[in-house]
Amino acid sequence: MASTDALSRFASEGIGDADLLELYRRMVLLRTYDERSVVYHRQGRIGTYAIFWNHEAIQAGATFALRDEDWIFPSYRESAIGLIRGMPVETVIAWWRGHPSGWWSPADWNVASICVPIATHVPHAAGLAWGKKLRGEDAVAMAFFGDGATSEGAFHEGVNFAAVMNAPAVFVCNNNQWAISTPLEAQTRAETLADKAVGYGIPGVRVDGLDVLAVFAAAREAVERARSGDGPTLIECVHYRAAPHATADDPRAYIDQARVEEERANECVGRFERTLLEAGVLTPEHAAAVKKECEDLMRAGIAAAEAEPAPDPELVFTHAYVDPPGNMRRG
Amino acid sequence: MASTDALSRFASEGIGDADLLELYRRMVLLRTYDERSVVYHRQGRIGTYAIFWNHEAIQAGATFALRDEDWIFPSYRESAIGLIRGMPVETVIAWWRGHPSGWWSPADWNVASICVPIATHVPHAAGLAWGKKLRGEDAVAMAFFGDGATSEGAFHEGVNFAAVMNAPAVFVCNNNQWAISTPLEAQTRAETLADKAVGYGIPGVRVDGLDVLAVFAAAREAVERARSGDGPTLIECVHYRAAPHATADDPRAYIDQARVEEERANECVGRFERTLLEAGVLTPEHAAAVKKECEDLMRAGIAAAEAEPAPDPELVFTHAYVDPPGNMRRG
Amino acid sequence: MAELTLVEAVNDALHTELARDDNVLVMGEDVGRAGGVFRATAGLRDRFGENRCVDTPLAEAGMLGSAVGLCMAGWRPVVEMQYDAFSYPCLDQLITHVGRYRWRSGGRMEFPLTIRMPYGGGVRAPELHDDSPEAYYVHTPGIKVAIPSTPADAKGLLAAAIRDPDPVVVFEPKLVYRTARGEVPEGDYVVPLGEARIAREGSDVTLIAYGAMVPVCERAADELDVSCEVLDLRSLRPLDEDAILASVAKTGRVVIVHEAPRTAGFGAELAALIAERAIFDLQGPVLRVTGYDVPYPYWTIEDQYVPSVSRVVAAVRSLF
Amino acid sequence: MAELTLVEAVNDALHTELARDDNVLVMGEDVGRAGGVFRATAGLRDRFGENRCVDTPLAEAGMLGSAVGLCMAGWRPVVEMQYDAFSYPCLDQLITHVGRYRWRSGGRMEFPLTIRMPYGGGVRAPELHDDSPEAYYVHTPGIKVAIPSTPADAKGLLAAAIRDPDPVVVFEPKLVYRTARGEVPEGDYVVPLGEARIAREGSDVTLIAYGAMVPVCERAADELDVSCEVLDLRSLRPLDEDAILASVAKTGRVVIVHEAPRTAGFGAELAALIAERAIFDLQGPVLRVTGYDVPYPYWTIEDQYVPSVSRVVAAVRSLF
Ligand SMILES: Cc1ncc(C[n+]2csc(CCOP(=O)(O)OP(=O)(O)O)c2C)c(N)n1
Ligand SMILES: Cc1ncc(C[n+]2csc(CCOP(=O)(O)OP(=O)(O)O)c2C)c(N)n1
Ligand SMILES: [Mg+2]
Ligand SMILES: [Mg+2]
Repeated sequence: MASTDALSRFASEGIGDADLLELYRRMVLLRTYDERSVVYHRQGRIGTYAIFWNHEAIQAGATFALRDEDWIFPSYRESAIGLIRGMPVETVIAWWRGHPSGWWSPADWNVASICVPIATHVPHAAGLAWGKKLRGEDAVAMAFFGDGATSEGAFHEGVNFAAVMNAPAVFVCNNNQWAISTPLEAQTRAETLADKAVGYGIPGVRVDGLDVLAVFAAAREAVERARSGDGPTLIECVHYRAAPHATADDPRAYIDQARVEEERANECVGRFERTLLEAGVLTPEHAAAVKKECEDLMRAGIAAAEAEPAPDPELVFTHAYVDPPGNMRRG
Repeated sequence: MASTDALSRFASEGIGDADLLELYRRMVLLRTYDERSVVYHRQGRIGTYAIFWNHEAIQAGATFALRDEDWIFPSYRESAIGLIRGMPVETVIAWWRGHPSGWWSPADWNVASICVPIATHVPHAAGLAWGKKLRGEDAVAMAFFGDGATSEGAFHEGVNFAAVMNAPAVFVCNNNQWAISTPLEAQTRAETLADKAVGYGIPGVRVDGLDVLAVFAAAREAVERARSGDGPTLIECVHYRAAPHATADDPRAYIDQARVEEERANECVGRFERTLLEAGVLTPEHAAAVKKECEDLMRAGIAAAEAEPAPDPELVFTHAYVDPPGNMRRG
Repeated sequence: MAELTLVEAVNDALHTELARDDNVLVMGEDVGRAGGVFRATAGLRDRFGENRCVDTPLAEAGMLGSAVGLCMAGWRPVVEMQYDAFSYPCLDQLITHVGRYRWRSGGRMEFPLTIRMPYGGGVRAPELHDDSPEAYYVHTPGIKVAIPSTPADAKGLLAAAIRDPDPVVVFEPKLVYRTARGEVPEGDYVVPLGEARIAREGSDVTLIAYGAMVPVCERAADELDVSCEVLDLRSLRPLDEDAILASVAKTGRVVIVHEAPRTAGFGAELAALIAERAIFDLQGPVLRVTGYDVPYPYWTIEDQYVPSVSRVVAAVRSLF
Repeated sequence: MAELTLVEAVNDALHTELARDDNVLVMGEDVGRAGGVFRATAGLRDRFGENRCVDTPLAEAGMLGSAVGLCMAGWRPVVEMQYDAFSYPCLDQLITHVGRYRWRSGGRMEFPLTIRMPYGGGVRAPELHDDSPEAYYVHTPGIKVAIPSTPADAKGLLAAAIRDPDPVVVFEPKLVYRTARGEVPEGDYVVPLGEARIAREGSDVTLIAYGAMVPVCERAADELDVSCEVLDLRSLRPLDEDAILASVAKTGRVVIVHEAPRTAGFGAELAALIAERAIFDLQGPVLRVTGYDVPYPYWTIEDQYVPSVSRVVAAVRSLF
């Protein structure tokens, strides 16, 4: 299979086994986070949760091309992407529990806040990238958003800004072909979403969103382009949403379950695992150890999140302003 | 020169001399409107005015492909485009005089209101076209906007809507390469604005905006495509702004006047006139008669506009609601 | 009469109005195939076809902007914004076009479009699923605004909005979408815009509210020993000023309650109306119990933000 | 001290603040090459370079959204919206992000951005060049709002806004951009946010206004035989409640004046404040003289819409 060739190619480029195992660990970490979260939701331990099952190759693959000084701009679909930077599991769980301890400072992790309103963080990534460049700082901004997000004006204005400012930004479109219940063909008439790059005069590439190495390769090229001053890239990661939009959603009303089953059979973590096992990079023992480690992290994480004291009601007011107006508390 | 060949080609397609002379008349009418308006402004007889000098080939050429049941969505740059449909000169002049008699009903002329906020009329055209199609009515919507407008989210959302709905819409971009003082290269990184069509999965074409027959040919093809159910087209009409943005603007601060002089030397009305004279379609006498007719129209128009009685202050309230809330007049 | 929840009543109104008038068309994100994330549009696509209940691209300004064009083509679009805070991208179209286009046409074209959206907090959701944006809408000329608090009004006000010749925005209190149940007239049923409802008669103090704050005021009234009149505005524009002034004339004391941030919220308009037209009826200050001028908080502490029965009770007590 | 027009004072403030702090950056449509359509940014590009005074693409949401990102990169962006009504496309970014991002960061990131725009009517312009959108902005949590009426305050409030650690929106009264002239301190000059200015002392009635309505109130005061106190708010959030309450306590009569539509305009908030905190000081109704709840009219009759001296005079007379 293609991926084993890919492995040797990467090896020749200095991406060694250690890197591949780290990439594998990150995928397993995200997968574990997601699967456990669905359980926690069912148990009433977190609120409504946006499932990212089978999106791990995109999230882990694209960010694997980044350095720590680079910035990540996630949507709700990438809520746990901070884990890749070492953000504590309990922080992300707390966010989904609506607990203040779930709100981090973007500056602490170079990971922007989880963006809930679709596509509105795209101009933030453009501005951050442009602003870093103006300062002569070497940092790239990578924004994640969905196929539906490409219909929003904010996507258009943000990508155009980055292109015009020649900002070091990478725009990663998670094309899972559904926006809740709206299929891609009701979202755009374009052949591909990568096509949209043409209108901004930037490169657009299309990769298999379930092939973590393909995503990584595309991201690495885009990040290098950005870093070397050649501006933004749009990367379309194509796959198919194989889970509900969120815990509140029942896709049986609109998605053909047979197709979903196919997709699940070819899910991205198992696929990468098989490649690594086949190539002898990963052993079953190591795989088991990684999974155990991630499960332990989750167990510790939910415990820590649940151990958080009830939030101080005063927090309603604390962070609104540096220098609050006198009447802020009047209600 | 190419245009004479164009004439014979058109002739073979049934676009006869009468049509060409009507097209010429429309260009002269628009040109006369514009040149007189600048004078009227200097004389304090109208307010600030958005000059469209040398945009006549785009406006007359594109709309020449329309039937009366088709709709036109102008920006302020196409303020006088209704004249082509027989709208009285005094109506348009009154608009620039801030007089209520300048506000027409879009339904009377199938010409939407002059759109002042950039690009926000693009979704209106998409909706009108889509709505007509849903009713099984045969009407095309043609929207005009500038190069700067393509940076707005409203442009993006509107064109995407039209494309997804397969609406019979034609989007005419007047690329005069300036948005007030902002040059095209500060607006987009795209090779061409026609490229933006790719991202919407619709055809994009690029024509010389000073060649009225080229604009007409492109518009005719786009209108036929729309009418036959094949959806929208984006037409980029390329030229160069050879006049101030508006009467209030002094472009010497930012535009190279030498370039402007070149452009003025090659202005579109004279160019078409020469072609028609050369081809023997137009005689100097006829040309003079057309100009005289248009000047008379303008003279009558400004007179009629100035003869309008001062508006009834009651008009502050009259048209806000069909069924006004009781407190509307309280202030 | 059927007993329905508030969201079922909304769905009933849409079925009734689409059946009644072929020009009515529902559009929005996920309104078709899924029947709406709250099921408010359930069954419409199957019954009326994909052209009368349209899943649009994910673009709120595009939705409202194309609805303006649909009006020009003779349609009466009913546009769903999926949540309160996700309506903000459409404010530009609302302010620059929806509220002005009839004026622009010299009064000769109508724009009978309806915008409807779930609004308000208390639902334990991630941020931006809890906003109360009514002030942005009601401050905009050319727009009418209605907010039901009961299933019957949810049906009747939405029907009135859809039949109204002017643009109307209907805010539906999502907190009580499924918990507010009540008798709803079947078939044609309209509650005229601009008529407040006396949810409870009283003589000592007037509680003015709308949407999900009406039941809060009713519960406060239960707890209080003074006689509370609870006024459910139902419509913010047109506003039933007579009902407000009559109640204030009777009680001389007023507490206004809404979820939205306090500064320049609609409660300010109500207090201003009373300060201008009923000043000599007042026996005490005009009080407001509202959301605070801060971002809507983390949901574990949202109950500190949303006006509670106890805050309303305390405000009333402070008047005696 | 130099005698400057209001727009020259704005330009002076920008020159001063860009020179003072390398992190300050001006961006907007036509602010660079052209120096702004009102010349408010004239000379900045030549003096500070194209990276400190940036001509952006024509996209207001993109401008404000990238300004949020610029803050994350350590900049203090000053974003010009070319006109009041052309700021509406940025409301989504304002409400969902600018007002909330510091909260979202647990208070650990600052968003010290400034939005400035010319606002208001009376300038004989085509539609949408005349709006007074302050209520949309001041209703939004996390945002501060300032509105100068004199050249000195135009400089001092803009400087305060740029130095403020929170997002501030400054509305500049374009009607008096070139007609309001006055002494403006040279160099560093800050007028703190939240301090109203008593434009004229008086004892019988308080006229509360801001921006271009302050001179209207002053002219009304000239015409009136009663002693008018004219309060120029200068800042809507933070609001100088003490100054308002002190003046009302002194006069017992209030007329509030603004150009924006009446319903849920900022005048409603002022009236509500007084009705809540100063009810027993009042000797008459709290009156508002405002724009009407209709689209801003054709400019030939705009003087019927914008509050006039005679409307203010009539309102005051009605209180005696
Ligand atoms: C501005 C805005 N409008 C609507 C929503 C409601 N909403 C949440 S997720 C979603 C679909 C997003 O689809 P897509 O962009 O493809 O991302 P995906 O969920 O598939 O990852 C919608 C409409 C929102 N969050 N923000
Ligand atoms: C939303 C909005 N923002 C800003 C403006 C102010 N403005 C008027 S014309 C103009 C430039 C438009 O350039 P372009 O789209 O190229 O059209 P052109 O004027 O060249 O025909 C601007 C920024 C506006 N009218 N609307
Ligand atoms: Mg998707
Ligand atoms: Mg242009």
